[in-house]
Parts: sequence; structure tokens; C-alpha cells
Amino acid sequence: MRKISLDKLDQLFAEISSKSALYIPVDTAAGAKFEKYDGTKKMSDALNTVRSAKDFFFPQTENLVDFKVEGKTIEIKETVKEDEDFVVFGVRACDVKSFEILDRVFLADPVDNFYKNRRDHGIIVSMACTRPAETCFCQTFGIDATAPAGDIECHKTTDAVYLEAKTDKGAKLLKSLNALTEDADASAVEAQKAQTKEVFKKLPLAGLDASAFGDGKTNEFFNAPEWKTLSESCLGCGTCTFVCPTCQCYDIKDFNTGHEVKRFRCWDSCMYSDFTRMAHGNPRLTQVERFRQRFMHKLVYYPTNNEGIFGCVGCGRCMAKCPINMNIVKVMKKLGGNK
Amino acid sequence: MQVNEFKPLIVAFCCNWCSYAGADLAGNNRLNYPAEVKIVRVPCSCRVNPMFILRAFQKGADGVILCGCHPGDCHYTSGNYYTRRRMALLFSMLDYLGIEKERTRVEWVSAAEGAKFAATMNDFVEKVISLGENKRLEDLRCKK
Amino acid sequence: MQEIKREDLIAKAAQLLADGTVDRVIGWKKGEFDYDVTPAVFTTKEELENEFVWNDFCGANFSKYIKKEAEKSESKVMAFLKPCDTYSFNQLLTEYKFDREKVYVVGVPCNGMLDDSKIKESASGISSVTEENGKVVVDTLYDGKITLERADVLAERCANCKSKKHAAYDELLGTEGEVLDSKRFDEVEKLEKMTPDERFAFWQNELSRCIRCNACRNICPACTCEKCVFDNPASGVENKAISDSFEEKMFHIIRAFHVVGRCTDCGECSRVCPQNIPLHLLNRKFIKDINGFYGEYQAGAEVGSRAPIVDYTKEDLEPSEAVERGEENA
Amino acid sequence: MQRIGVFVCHCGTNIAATVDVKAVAEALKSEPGVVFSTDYQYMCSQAGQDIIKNAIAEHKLTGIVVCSCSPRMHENTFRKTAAAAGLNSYMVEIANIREQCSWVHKDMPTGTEKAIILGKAAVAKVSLNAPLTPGESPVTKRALVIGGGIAGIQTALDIADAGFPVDIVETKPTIGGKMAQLDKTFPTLDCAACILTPKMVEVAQNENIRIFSYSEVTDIKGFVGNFDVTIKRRARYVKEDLCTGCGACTEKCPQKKVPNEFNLGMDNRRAIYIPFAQAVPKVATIDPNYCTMLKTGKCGVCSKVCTAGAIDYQAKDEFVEEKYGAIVAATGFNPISMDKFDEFAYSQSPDVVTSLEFERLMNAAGPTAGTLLRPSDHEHPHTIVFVQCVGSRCSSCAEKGKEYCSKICCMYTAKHAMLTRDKYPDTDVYVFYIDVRTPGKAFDEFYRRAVEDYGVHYIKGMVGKVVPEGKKLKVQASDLLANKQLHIDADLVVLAAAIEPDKSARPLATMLTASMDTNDFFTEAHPKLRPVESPTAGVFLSGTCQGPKDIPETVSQAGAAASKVIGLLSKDKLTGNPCVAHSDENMCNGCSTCANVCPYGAITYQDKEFRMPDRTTKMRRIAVVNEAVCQGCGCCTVACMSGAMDLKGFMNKQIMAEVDAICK
Repeated sequence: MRKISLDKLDQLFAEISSKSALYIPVDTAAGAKFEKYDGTKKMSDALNTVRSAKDFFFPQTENLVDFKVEGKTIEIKETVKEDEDFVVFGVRACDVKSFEILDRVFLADPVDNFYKNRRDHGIIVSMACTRPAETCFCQTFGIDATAPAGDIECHKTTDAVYLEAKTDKGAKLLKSLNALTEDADASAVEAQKAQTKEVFKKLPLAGLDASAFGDGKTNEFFNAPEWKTLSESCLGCGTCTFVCPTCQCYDIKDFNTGHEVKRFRCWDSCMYSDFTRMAHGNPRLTQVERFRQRFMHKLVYYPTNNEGIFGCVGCGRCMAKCPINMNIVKVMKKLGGNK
Repeated sequence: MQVNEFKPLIVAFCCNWCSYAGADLAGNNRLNYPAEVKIVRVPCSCRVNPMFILRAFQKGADGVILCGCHPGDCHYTSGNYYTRRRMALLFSMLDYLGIEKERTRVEWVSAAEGAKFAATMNDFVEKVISLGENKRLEDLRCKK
Repeated sequence: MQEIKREDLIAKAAQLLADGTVDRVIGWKKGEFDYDVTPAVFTTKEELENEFVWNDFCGANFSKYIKKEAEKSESKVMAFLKPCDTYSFNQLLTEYKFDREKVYVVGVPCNGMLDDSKIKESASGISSVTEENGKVVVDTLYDGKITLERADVLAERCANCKSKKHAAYDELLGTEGEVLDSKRFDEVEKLEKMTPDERFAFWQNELSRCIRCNACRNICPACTCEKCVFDNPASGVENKAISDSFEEKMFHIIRAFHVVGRCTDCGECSRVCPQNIPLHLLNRKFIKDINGFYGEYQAGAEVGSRAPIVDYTKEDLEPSEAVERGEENA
Repeated sequence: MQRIGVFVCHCGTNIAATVDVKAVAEALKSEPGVVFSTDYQYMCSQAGQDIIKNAIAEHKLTGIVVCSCSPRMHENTFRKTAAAAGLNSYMVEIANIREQCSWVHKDMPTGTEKAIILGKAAVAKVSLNAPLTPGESPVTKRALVIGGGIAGIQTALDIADAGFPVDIVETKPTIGGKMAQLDKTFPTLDCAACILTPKMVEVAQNENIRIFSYSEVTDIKGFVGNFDVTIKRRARYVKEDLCTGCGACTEKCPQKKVPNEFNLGMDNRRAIYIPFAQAVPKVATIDPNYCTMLKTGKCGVCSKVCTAGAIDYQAKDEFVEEKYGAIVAATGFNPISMDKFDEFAYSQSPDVVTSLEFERLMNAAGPTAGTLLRPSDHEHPHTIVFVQCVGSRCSSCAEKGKEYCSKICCMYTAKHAMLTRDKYPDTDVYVFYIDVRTPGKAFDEFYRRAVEDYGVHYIKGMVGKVVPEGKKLKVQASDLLANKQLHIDADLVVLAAAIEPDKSARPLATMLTASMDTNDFFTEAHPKLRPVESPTAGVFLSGTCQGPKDIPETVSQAGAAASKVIGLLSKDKLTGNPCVAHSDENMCNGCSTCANVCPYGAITYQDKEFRMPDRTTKMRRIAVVNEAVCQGCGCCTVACMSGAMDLKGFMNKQIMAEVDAICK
């Protein structure tokens, strides 16, 4: 384990950003946000960014291919190109875990080249949580926010940041920073972890239990009458899906610029009425089905397809941002029968 | 003489009954105005949806001008009165968003005002040239 | 603190359910915390007693639910409406969005609602939010009890409340309020006074955060189209997600334009924006312009009133003058 | 995918001099959908049109673009060409490369470049064109005239003379209107009754005309050629078909204290009455507000004296439903109320009268049997002051009066002054005016006669105040030309009250979806070119409901309106403009915004049941455009938020495609 005192953090950022793009969470008037480090930006202490870190690997829109139209001939222009290495600093445990969930979708056969390209070149420097919010429930899904992993795991104490490489990629980066960091023992980190773990026990959602859901529970919940009442308040906007670190649905569309056609993909939301619309119509007829889809996906379908791993990481963003405060916790409590 | 390289793209929406005829009259009288002005014929100025204006800017226009009958002379009696309110509010909003107000204009041109049509276009193009390329309402994807 | 107590609202709802006036009640349901209240439909007194809440976080506008419920059945639904909600209610009636006879409105006075995001700026790990002696007391996991001034955590729209008067009701609980002389256009004026470059920078920064989640549109009481042009591939302007800085401008300009003369300034768009974009400043600009150009007009103040955008006089000002008048304000 | 043909015209050298037409034809060949492209010297010539026709056949074209002169010039020509070749005539688009290109740009490269772009825009548009067919609707060959004054009478007579049935609806018990109340008419001074009453009789006797007197229109549905109108026939308690108009009842009726509205309340009539001797129909009417029998059930005198047995105390309002092809509004005017002009002491002294009251005082059939007497003491007035512009041209006092000029007052006041001096040379007559306006045939001569031959004192200036003092009216006024204050002790003051549209006009306009101006005068379809038509198709305007007019003007406008009606009714079918608005019912949300901006009232709403995605059904309010009424301005399409409303021939998509092509 290495450490660097807080007052030298800027030097660390400068060093990393001199070799590759570095993104750190910074405070803005509209909450924390990952921004490219430019030598002046200060790292935010906020628990989490408004938008999740999935944008780095699965951006909201991305160009897939261009068609150049000249008279009556069409030329196809590939847009995919090798990314440069980049570092994302300060990713919380929940978001780190979300990459694993996205990987299982995008890196499974057929591999999504665009996603893989970014994953290959992105280095995740995580940051352990010390002050979880009342909306946090990552522990429900077995995530230890005090051990966030990533390529390098960081712990920030009152005076220093402790860094520990968790992967080869991380080790390589950490080694390149040796001139700025020093060796450290884990005692301060362990003490902080223990303290944080106590806080986690006291969180209002600490008792939230997902065991009622998971692999193979489709029939048990699919026709539950509660979906109707739960979905009643849903406005069908896409806020929950767009702030969610694990939502991965997208649409592919063409945009005619006048001189070429850009085929791009963009985030889509299962909450929208035209999502999954096909030639014959839409299989999800009302908001009840759309609402059910989102939560069934996170709590039942995803685990069923992925060895029991849940599709939610308990970051609490949807709880904070839903316009009418309907969220996965309320769904779990109502359907899972626990309080 | 300084040669201005910038050739703006101007979309002019003209109502069929007055302004389009005014533009025709400018032609009949061989009154020159810049070829950058391209006219789209609409039945009435009130047919022009703010979406068309934004669309023009998106696709690369540097200025958009609407021409209709003089208030009170609308072929459909009241169409241009609605145009006037809609565009007053829209233009004020564009200005509020910091988008150059000289890029949009409404002008009343009657079928007899060929000279006014040409003069208006000359003036409008000149103003847009002095502003330069449309940057504030551009869609980068549409740039060549 | 609200003038009317939760118990009074429950009693009223229970009475209307009992005497058969209505068979459903649209109200607020308690959440996991004190601040995450959800609109819900109640059908029994027991449900109300167990889950109904009336507190400083009952800000959500019920318009979308009223429309949905009124379409559902022949029987009447009751809705608790705050003064600002009643303007949306009237506006929906003006646009024939539901049958007035199917809704029983109980007007509830409102002392302003709190903005949980403002509270979260000063408090983390919130266990409870209560009120003591007119101040907001937040109990937290880390810093114990934090006392905040109500004015500091009041929602923006409530701090600039335009009216405490109910524009519609079948029955009013508490006292009838007044239309207020609010300062709601001050922010707009501030922007108008900036240079165009400053204004552009301001809006570029604000609008570039948009993620096109459509929360603003879906909560908006005025957005009641069967299909929004931005969702309709046939419209030619459909776009699902921002992929260039142009698109969010297009979306927000057109959205604001589509609610000109229909927006009651309820402020829901700004409340729900996950990116805290001050969308109400777009709508208020239109309202301010309408007031300045065509005379004072408050959408939803009366059912059936004709919005200035669908009206005209022969002496209206020219678009060029409209822009100049904006400059005179500067 | 369309198969588009492009035809580039040289127009001799008109286009070809500054546009390389061959290059344009060549460039447009590679546009999507274009399968044929050519150029020719004169496309509009027979040979040129043949090229188009042959190409349509040979290349199976589904759309054509002609790059030529303005569509205002030859769009119709090429539409006919296309139709002759079996192509829908609305599958034609014109790129205006002459008036808007070759004629305004001087050099070849610039002109050619622009012509190509205009051609591309037209190709982009025509790619999205759909074949359009004009709609047809039948015409009910019957006209309705609302209002039975001289305007309505003349319109009805003219329509009836052309052989079409016409109904007159009049709210009063008799037709005749304001003109029946007048004494003499300017500038010829013939008696109003002498020229009006024969026309009234003519109406009564014309087989094509029905009179619904004492009736009003309560509902109008439908559209040009096909109006469904509900007429309320108010109970007059006298059977029209039995009453002979003998007048026995009106003599015997014991209720004598009913203010006589025909004489503007200056004398009384009975509870059962015939407004005046020459009334048409000459039928008695019981005034239910005063009739003792109707109010208390006791009396029945009229029933006893009526030998025809026409009295029916049990009568009820009846509703008649009729179909009409055209409607003429002829609702007329009233003098404005003098309530707000108390400086002239109208409410304080009976000797301050309005000009219309003065007409009655001068009229042989009036309350004084034609002798000019003061209403207060029935003495002969020796000094009379006429005040002009009372409530007219009130630009600074719009809340009191009207901003417009009432147009007729200058002339009738000259008439009053002249007649007074003629009959009673011992009277002093003063006329206070702002301006004397006498445009019109023999009008100014008439006015000068009043001044020069009859010695009427015309004083430029306004009366400030009238104060009743004893038997006199103290008139304070200013003489602006002499720049001095005047004090006149008058015996009678006559106010030339402004005129305003009848109050029934506003609700009628709403029913007709016809537009009105801020003064509640009906708006004409075009102020210069279509002055007797309302913007609402099938609705025509006659007389003062459109604006202040004197009798000759009213009569000529009435005739013009009638000729428009005759023109409409002589058609068997109406062919519409196919470029009309259309609402997609699946997207319409029924908000009514579109109807608010429609100048023609072409949009109505209906509830329709829709199948919802979840297989339930839902009633939804949706807009329906009446294609026979829509004129295709497109205003509704912009008012429509959801884009449900679109304009055929100028669809959102088409216009945006043009914009895209221009901006490419």
C-alpha cells in the first residue's frame, strides 16, 4: 500500500494527467460531476456524482458508423478508433461494481467493440466511502463500500490518500507514481474501515434484504398485483434509467446531416412508451409493464442470466432523482415483504 | 477593396400571396440581391413553425427571415397577426438565450414591394455577414 | 409547517369516501424518509391512516394523476390541491383534458414546500426532518441535529410563490389566500441585463447538462400530448438523447414554446430536473414577455381564458420591437 | 420511392442567360428519386408540355419538378399537363429559377449554383408529395338573411328575384328596421316611408321570401353550402295566419301605458300592438311584459274583439330548423346609449334628444304627428342646438364612446337643420361640429344649401356643457374659428349619437364563427377586394353590421352581398382547395388550440372512441377539419403542439425537407 499526503494530491493528478486523460469528480452548482483534470480542478468530497461513471465506457450517445452519400452512391466510413488510455479517479464502490454488471452484457459474445475499446483503455481508481448517505444500500447487494476495488483502490483519511493496486493495470499506474507516493501500512485505513462499517450498520436501509429476489424468481413476481399500485405514480420519464450506473439499454438511430448519415446509438429507457416497439407494436402495453420490466430486470432477470448477480448496486441515485420518489427500495419492500 | 470570404446561408420563408409575389416582382424588375438567399414558399407566414427556423439553423443556415403580408392585409385575414406574436416571443427567447438577434427577422413585404424585398434581403445578408458564421445554434454534426 | 394538519385532511378524505361523494383520493404517500413523498391513490380510510402524509415535502403537482384517474372510471375522484396546483387544474380544463364533474377538489392552503436538495447541501446522512419553532431541524448520522432557516431551504418556486389563492375548488380547507406580488421575474431580469455573450455562456452551461431524461416534460401539467413531437419519428425533430449541443437547445426552446400561454409557472420542471437546470427561467421569460407585450396573463387563473399566443390585436408590437424591448430592460 | 422527372426551362434566354440549364438538369439527375432530367427552351409551350407528358408515360414518373418561372405564373399550366398525362396534378413542384434566380443574379456560376439548390429543394419536396383530390360538397339552394332592415330587405329581394328561396329572420314584430323610423332621407329629402314601405310589401308578396318576424337565430351548425340553422319563433300570442291586421284589438286593449319603442318611448302604445301602420307582416303582437291576461289571467278583451279568432294566450316559443346554403348577416345598428354623456344633460331634461328621437318628432306618424314640439311642455322650440360627434371619433375617450366616425351624422344633421328651418323659419338653428364630412354624390351641395340657403349656424367647436335652467337649456360651447366661448339659451338640444353594431351581432358572429373587429363590426374577408364576404365561407355581410353606412351605400352593399349569394347558390357542388389542414386523430389531444386560431371556424371537435394499446377503449376529444371551409393558411399547424395538425401540400415534413435541401 502506498500513500500520498492530501497537500500533494494536486501533484499526483498533474503527474497522471501528463501521461493520459484524467477525470476526477468536481463540485458544480448542479452537484458533483466527473470532469477532465486541467491542473486547477479540485476533487469533490461528495459521496457520489449525479451521473454515474458508466458514461466513460457507455456514453449517452456514440457514433457507430457514417454513410457518405454522393449522388446515388453510398460510401461507408468506419468511425471506431483505438482509444487512448484514460484514468477515472474517485469512483465509488457501487459504480465500480456497476462496470462488472455492464461487462457481463457488453463483453459477452457478441463483444461490443466500442465498449471493450473503452474498458481496455480505462483505468479505474476507486475511492472508499466514509460517509454513506441515507439512500445508500450497496450492502444489500454484498458490496463493501470500504473496499471498493477497481484497478487501484483508494482510501482518503483526514491527511492522506492511501492507494493500493488491485490489478496489473493498476499496479503499473501506481508504480509510475512511486516518486510521489510513499509506502504505508494499512492501520489507518483499517481503522477508518471499521469506523465506516459501524456507520453502515446504522443506515436506514441497512436491513434491506434482496434474498427474496434473484435467480429463477420470474414466475413468483411477474404477475404480482403490487406492480399496478407501485407503477401508478410512475410518470414514464427516463430519469432513473439515465442516472443508473447499470442501466444499459440503447437505441440505434440515423441522423442525416445533409452531407452524410451518421448512425449513432444513444441511451434508451425501458420507461419510455416506444421502447421495444416492433413492427407489430409494443409488447409492453402500459406503464405497468414498463415499470415492472425495469425492476424485474434488476432483481430477477439479470440474476437469472448471470449466476445470481443482481443488476442493482444500491447507489441510491434513482432514490434521489426520481421526480415522484418511486424507487427500487420501495419496490423491494413491497414485493419482498420486508420492512 | 476587401473581399469577404464568408458566404452566409439565408433561408427566407415567404408567404404565397404577398411576399413571394414581392420576390417575383423584384425579379421582374431585375433588382439584385445576394444569391445566398433561398426562398421557401409557404401559404402564409403563419405556416412557419419555430421548428422550421431552428431546423434551418441546425442544418447550417446563418440567418432566417420570414416575410409575410403587411398586418391587416393577410390573405387569410389574421395569419400574420399570429405570426407576429409567435415570432415576437420566439425571437425574444432566442435573444434571451444569447443567440444573435440579427440572425432572425420578420419583414412585411407586399406583392407590390419588389424593391423592399430586394432591399430587405441586401440589408439582412449584410447584417448576417457582419455577424459571421452561426456558431450559437449550430449542430456540429452538420458541419462539413 | 403547514396550516392544515394531516389528521384534518384524512378526516375530510374519509368523510368523502364514506358518504360516497368520491371513491378514490389522490394524495401523498409516505416514503422511506421524511422527504421522499410519492403521489398515490387511496381508496380506504385505513390506507389513508397508514400511509397518507401531509408535510413540507408534498410538492408534487397532481395534474398528470388527475387526468389519468378521471379517464379511468365514471365515479368521482378527490384530489387535494395546493393553490399553485389549481392553476394547472384550470388550464387542463381549458384544454378539455378531463371532465370537471369527475373530480372533487379539496383546496389545501400551502405555506410553501421545502427543497430536499437544498437540505442535502447542508446535511448528509439524514435520519429525519422535522420542524421546531418555525425552523427546520434535520437529524443526521454524522453531525447530529442541524437547524436550518425555513427560508433557506424553501423550494425556489415557493420562495417566489405567485398565489396563495385557489383558482378552483369544490371545498376549501383553511383560509382563502391572496394572489401575491411575487418577485418571480427578478432572475429573468437579471439575465436580460447580461450581455448576449454572458447570456449565451449561462445557458450553454445550464442546458449542456441536460440528459434528455424527459422528466421535465413528463411531469409538466401542460405537456399532455398524446405523442410528443420529440418522441415521434414522423415529426422530423425526434431525438432521443442529446448527441450535439444543438439538440438540447432545440428541445428546450421548442418545449418552452409549446407551453407558451399554457404554462402556469408551477415550477415542476425545475423541481424534477436531475441536473438542476433552471428550466423555469425559460418559461418565466415567456410569461414575462407576454405580460409586457400583451398585458398580464396568468394561465389557469380562469377556465376557458384565451392565451395571448392564440390571440392578437392589430396594434401588437413587431418582433423587432420585442427584441429591442428586451434590451431596454437591460 | 418516387420516380421523379426534372424539367429545366430555358425561358428563351430569360433563364439560360444566367443559369447553365444543362448543368442544372445534369446535377439534379443524381438527386435521390430522380430518374429523368432534361431541359428545353420553353417548357410552357405545347412542345415543352409534350416533353413532360411523354416523359411521365415513358419513365413512369410519379412526381415532376419543373425548374422555370414563378409558380404564380405557370404552376397551374404544369398541373394540367401532369393531369393530362395521368399524373395527379399535385405531384408537381416548381423551382422558381427565373424571378428568384436568373433575373436577380448576374453571373452564370452564382445563378447556376442557386438554381441547382432550388431544384434540389423542389425534388426533396416532391419526394414527399402525396396525390391530392379536391373535396366536393353539395349546396342547399336557400339563403338566410338575418335582419330585416333595408339591408336585409334589399338582399332578400335580390336573391329572391334570381329565383332562390330566402328567409328573413327579424327580432322585431315587423321588418323595416331603422329606416322605417326615419322621416326624410338625405340628400333628396324624399320620405323614408314612401320609398321603404313599397319594398316591404314587395317582400311580403314575393313567393320566394319567407319572413320570420319576432324571431331569432339560436343555433348555426354546418358550413358553406350546408348550414343547419335553428330559428326561435317567439310567442306573439297572435296567430299570424289568422290575424288580418284590422287593429281592433290594439284600440280596445285596456293596457294603455306601454312605452312605444317605435317612437323611442316618447309616447305609449297598448299591450297588444302593431308597431306602425305599414308593418310587415301586419299582424298584432301581445307584449307579455304588460298584458294583464298573460300576467294575471284576467282580461281577455282582445280575444273578445278579435273576429278572426287569432288571439292565442297559450302560444309558446317555437323552434324551426332549416337548411341553408348561404347566410347573410344584416343585423344593423343602434345609437349608443347617452348614459356616459351626462354633460349634455340627456338624462336630466326631456328636451335633450338624440337625432333618432328628433326624426320621430319631425315625423307625421310620430308622437307629435309631425309638429316639432318640445317633449317637456309641447311648446314650439325657437332655438335648437345640434351637437355633432357625440360618442363618435372619441379617440381620447374610448371608454365613453367610439373611436370611429359614425359617418351618417353630418348628413342627417344637415337634413334636420334644413327641414327645421324650412318648416319653422322662426327658429334659430346651431350646429356644433368638429369637421363636416360630406363625401358622396350631392352631399356637399346638400350641406352647403343648409348653410347658405337655409341660414343654419354652423359653428366649428364642441359643446362643453348643457345645463337645464327653467324652461331653457343653457348651452356652453366654444367657437374655435372665432376663438371665443359661446353661451346659447336653447329650447331643444339634439345629440348626434354615435352608432354601434346591434348587440345581437356578437353572439351571431360566435355562432357563425365569423370574425369581428374590436368594435363588434363584422370583419370582411378582404377590406378592399372582398368587402361583402366574411372570412367564413358562405357568410356574407350586408349593411351597417360591417361598418357605418348611409342608405345608398347599404343598399348597394346589400345588392353586392346578394350577388355573391346568388353566385354561390347557383352552383350544384362546391369544389374545395385540396391543400387543407388535416388532423391525425391518433396524435390529436383535443386541446382546442387550433380552433382558437382558425380564421374560418373550420375546426370542430368530436368525441371518438379509441382502442388503447392495452385493448381497453377510451373516449377522446379530437379535432376534425371541415375541408370545405378550410382555406389552407396553416395557422393551426403551428398552434398544434403535438404535430397532429398538418397541412396537405405544405406538410411539416415537406417544408423541412426543403429547408434541409437548401442547407445541404
